[in-house]
Amino acid sequence: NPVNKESITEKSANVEHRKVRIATGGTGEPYSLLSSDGKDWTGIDAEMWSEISKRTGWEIEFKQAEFSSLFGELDAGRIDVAANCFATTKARMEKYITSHPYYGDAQCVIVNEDQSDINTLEELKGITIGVTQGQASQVSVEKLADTYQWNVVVYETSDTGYQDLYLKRINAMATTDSLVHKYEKSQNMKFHILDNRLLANNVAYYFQQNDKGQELCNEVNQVLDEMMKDGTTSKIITKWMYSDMTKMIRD
Amino acid sequence: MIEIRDLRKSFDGRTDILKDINITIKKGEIVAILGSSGTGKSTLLRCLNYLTKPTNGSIRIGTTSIDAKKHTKKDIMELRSHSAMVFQNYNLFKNKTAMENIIEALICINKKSKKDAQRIGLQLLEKVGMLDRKDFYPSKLSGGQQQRIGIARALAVEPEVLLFDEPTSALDPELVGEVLSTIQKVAQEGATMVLVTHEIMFARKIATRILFMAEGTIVADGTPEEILDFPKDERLKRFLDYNVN
Amino acid sequence: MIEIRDLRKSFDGRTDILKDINITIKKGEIVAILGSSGTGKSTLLRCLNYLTKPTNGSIRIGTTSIDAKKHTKKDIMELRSHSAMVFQNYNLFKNKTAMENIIEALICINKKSKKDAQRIGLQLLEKVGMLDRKDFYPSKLSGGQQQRIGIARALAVEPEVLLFDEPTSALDPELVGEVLSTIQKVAQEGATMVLVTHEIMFARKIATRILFMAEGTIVADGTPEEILDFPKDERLKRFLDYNVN
Amino acid sequence: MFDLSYFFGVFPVIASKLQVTLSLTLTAAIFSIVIGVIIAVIGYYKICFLYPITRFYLSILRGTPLVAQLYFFYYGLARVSEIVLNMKPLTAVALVLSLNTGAFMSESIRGGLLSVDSGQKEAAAMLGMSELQTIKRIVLPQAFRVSLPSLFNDLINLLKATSLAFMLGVRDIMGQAKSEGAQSFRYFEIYLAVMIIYWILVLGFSHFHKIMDRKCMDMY
Amino acid sequence: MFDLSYFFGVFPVIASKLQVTLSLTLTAAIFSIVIGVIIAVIGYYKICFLYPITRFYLSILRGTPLVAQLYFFYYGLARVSEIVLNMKPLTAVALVLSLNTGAFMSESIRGGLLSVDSGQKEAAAMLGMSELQTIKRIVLPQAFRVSLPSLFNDLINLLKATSLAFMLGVRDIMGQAKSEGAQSFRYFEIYLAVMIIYWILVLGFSHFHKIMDRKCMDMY
Ligand SMILES: Nc1ncnc2c1ncn2[C@@H]1O[C@H](COP(=O)(O)OP(=O)(O)OP(=O)(O)O)[C@@H](O)[C@H]1O
Ligand SMILES: Nc1ncnc2c1ncn2[C@@H]1O[C@H](COP(=O)(O)OP(=O)(O)OP(=O)(O)O)[C@@H](O)[C@H]1O
Ligand SMILES: [Mg+2]
Ligand SMILES: [Mg+2]
Repeated sequence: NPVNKESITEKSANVEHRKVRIATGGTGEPYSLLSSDGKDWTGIDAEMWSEISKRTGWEIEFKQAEFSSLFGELDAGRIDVAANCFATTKARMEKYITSHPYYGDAQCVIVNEDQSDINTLEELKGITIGVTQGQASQVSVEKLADTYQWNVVVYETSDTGYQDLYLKRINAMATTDSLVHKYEKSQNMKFHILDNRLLANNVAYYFQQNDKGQELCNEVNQVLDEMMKDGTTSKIITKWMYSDMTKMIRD
Repeated sequence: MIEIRDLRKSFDGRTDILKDINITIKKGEIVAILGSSGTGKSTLLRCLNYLTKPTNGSIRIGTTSIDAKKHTKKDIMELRSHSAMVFQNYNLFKNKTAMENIIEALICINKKSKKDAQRIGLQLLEKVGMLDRKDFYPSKLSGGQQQRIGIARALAVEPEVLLFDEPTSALDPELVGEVLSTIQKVAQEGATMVLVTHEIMFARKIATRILFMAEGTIVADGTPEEILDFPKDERLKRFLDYNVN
Repeated sequence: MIEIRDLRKSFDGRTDILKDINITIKKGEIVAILGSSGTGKSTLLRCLNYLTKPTNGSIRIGTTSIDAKKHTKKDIMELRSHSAMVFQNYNLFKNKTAMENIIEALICINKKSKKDAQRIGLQLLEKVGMLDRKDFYPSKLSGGQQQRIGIARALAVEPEVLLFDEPTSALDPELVGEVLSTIQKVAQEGATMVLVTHEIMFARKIATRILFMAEGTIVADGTPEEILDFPKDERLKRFLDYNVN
Repeated sequence: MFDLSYFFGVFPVIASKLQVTLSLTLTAAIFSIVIGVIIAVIGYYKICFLYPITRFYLSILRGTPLVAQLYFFYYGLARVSEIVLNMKPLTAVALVLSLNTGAFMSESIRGGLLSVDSGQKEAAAMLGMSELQTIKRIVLPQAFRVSLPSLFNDLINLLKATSLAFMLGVRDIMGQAKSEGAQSFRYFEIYLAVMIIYWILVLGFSHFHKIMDRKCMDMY
Repeated sequence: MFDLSYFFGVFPVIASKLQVTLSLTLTAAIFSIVIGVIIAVIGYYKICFLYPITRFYLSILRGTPLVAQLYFFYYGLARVSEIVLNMKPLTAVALVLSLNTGAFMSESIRGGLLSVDSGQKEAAAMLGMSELQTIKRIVLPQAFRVSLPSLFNDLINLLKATSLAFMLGVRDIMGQAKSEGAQSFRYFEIYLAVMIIYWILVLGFSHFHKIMDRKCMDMY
């Protein structure tokens, strides 16, 4: 059930009053979705933060921003946390403080249905493969591009990549399982997912690179560790991703 | 050469600027149109080549006849091919030099080579005393200089009919004399001419026939002597009385 | 009233259009400037209110004196406040009707109320015989009508000095007569006037003094009789010979 | 392929953000026309020390992408200015859009100013009118007619640019469409809805344009 | 906060896509000025049956968002047309940008055409010049001077619009910037780099503009 602005406020009214401001892209389940009036928040991050708020008594204030602005908001200090199931990369971790990972996102490679006999990356040598900017798979694919002589096309949004794959303008697309499932369902298309997986990436929250950020991060880490230990995180992730991806967290 | 039948023009649909004009002009005639300001002289001249579209009536120049009620674009183009005009306010092409203004039509309509056109251009510039200003843009010419380029531009295409709207308004007597002789020379070569002017002396010297207009109609028509020396119409008499001489 | 000292003007920095002009004009004088086309008459007139900036020399009108080499924008504004001008090509405001053209300065400079301004506007429209065209835009007026609005616009501000650049070029004799009497009436009220014209008869009737220009200098200066009846300068003689009369 | 029922479902959802788009457009349009006129006049007369400043302003505002401008304004300036820090996103977008569109409009207007012949300016000067009076009463009204088509170009670009608000989390028509698209991937239906809505808006503008055009034409 | 070394590292990475942006801009600019002139002339003379067609074209191309146009063209038409299906993304972007910018330019040019006084057109007609000759030899050259500022507005908008190519997976300057930003989240450094690159490009355009301006001015 969705997190609702009013309900959170009500709950926290009688507890220690502390407000945590979160920005999220909010553009899609399973990760994070904001309703069109901006009042309801659903998806993994919504449930994670609903749980964190329950355990800490913090008041949660969420707002939407586009990808680039999200981090601008953080830089400007208008928000405290950036939450959108963001993968952790070296470059990102240099600029921001990241929480402990709450799950590991595995990426997959898909091809058109009529090529369902393909199952390894070896078989895709020398082809054109698409990825979406900002997704963890972009890094993985660009790293592997030399090995497999891939021609990598980076898309601004996933949709145009899927469209091009469907129209056979490209041969494969690196993406995530949940996205493929969702796309297939909504568009009545069928893709074939290779058995061979790309690497997993940890997923975490981002905080400002300063003392305040560090302090909040430490507190959040404590709660995350708790949630991980008692299986709450695992339950939330499994609900949305159809498999327990907390197991895929890498060191 | 020119035949105007039942010509009527109204801009606003209510008041007629031109009313039932009927004129026949023979080849080689030099017709001067006199009349006070705002009586429709320019409008009449502009109707002759359909720059102003008449409300009613028909116009024939040479072999082309055209009716206000039914005509095609091609008819208008053909009508215009018989004549050339000098505008009251010159209307030079601002993006062309004096020389280019004159040879524009030669190159673009008469398909003359640039060299031929320029040869003719130079002759005309010489005739109107503007050789030294040949590469000036209109904005850098004096009023009289612009008017002379306007005259040269019309002469360049050697049309059967020449329409002049106050061709000497910005010219001093010396130049008026020169324009006069140029026009007379062209007339001797057989061109027909219609001139609007308010310089009565100029009209007397140049015209073989004078029309006097008042309030959109032609109230007097005759030789210069008939019109200027023995005027019959009251309005014409008053008009001539005011003559500064 | 007007004093011009060592005035020189060159557009391109090489050839001088005006050369060392020195004139003094007394209050109430009506000075006509004659000369053939392109000799710099308009340029001289335009220099008088700095629409064309002289290259050299100084100009005084009334109490304002101004030097080509050093002056401020304010000086120019002040100089212009003494005079009004009628342009050779009218230069009416295209986005204003005849009436609005006339009262523009009254409202915007003289800070008259709209009602007062319109009262004056109507008087002037009457004077130039244009009452029935008061709400026409310039593009819908005939050449002579535009010229009359130009004259009315200049008269409206009742300046000390009036500059006319061929004010009658588009007018028929009847109207020339009326403009003449209007100008004489204004002169009697004490205004000083400088007129450029190529109508010698008009100059003779109106002027108290005539200047003859040739090639950028003033080659003759005197009363109408001295200049027109007993010309001494060779160029002046030739100029007058060509007079159509 | 094309899901009609989805289309009819999503249309009102997207259209519900009309108000955001329209109010942003109109607010910014008013400010930018004012900015545009002022800068154009300064550029026309090359007013001494103001001129280089406006040239610089123009070169930056026209020369850099709108996204980057908004980013630097809203997130960069926020670090040094309390006012920006506490500014509503809608205000920030309206402000940046006004400054940006103003720069474009100033050039459109300058083009029109060039079209007024110098004879009329001389006539105004000879009557003793100041440059400001001349421009206001004589030049601008005539320039306006010539600038009108370009100004409507700018207005349409502004209308489209309001989608920038989504960057700061304010959902306009386009932002709503993007959110819906990210959710359902039904971009054909969504873009069609968006196209129809914008198209109707622009038709409205064009109608307004035509009326103004006709008014201007009367004079000529 | 601002990481200088990252900035200097990312600058050449982004600038490396200059060629994509520039070639797209120049190709589309040439086509769109041609389209613009043709449509403007048709609109000016209201040529019988062509006029309503161009008006419809204008209303669609100016009235709907560029993204949607490109999407429908490249993904919608691809399902029915082999040609579109096999079209290179760069070609598709160039085509849609040309059609779109052409629509805007046509209005900018139409404004300029309005500024040429009818007296000159009458003079041309009286000499027997056809409407096409008149427009080509007399009206357009003069209109051009007045349209120039607006046309450069359109050109700058085109330059920025080339970033649309990223939608189809072609990385121009902006696409490269976005994709770098998504990796590092260092948007300040990245946007600054982008701003500088665009700014230099626009300065180049402006210089070209100034030269043309001066040439046109000589006449007046
Ligand atoms: N486009 C127009 N719309 C309305 N009225 C017009 C238009 N053009 C001219 N007129 C009117 O038609 C009348 C005749 O104008 P025209 O230019 O033919 O006069 P004209 O005899 O040439 O006068 P002038 O000697 O002053 O040049 C004028 O009263 C003028 O106001
Ligand atoms: N802006 C300019 N640039 C260059 N030369 C110019 C410019 N304006 C005028 N001239 C030249 O200056 C000379 C004088 O022009 P002016 O207009 O003063 O002549 P004018 O005596 O009034 O002639 P007209 O009787 O024909 O009106 C002309 O030869 C003209 O070519
Ligand atoms: Mg006339
Ligand atoms: Mg003159």
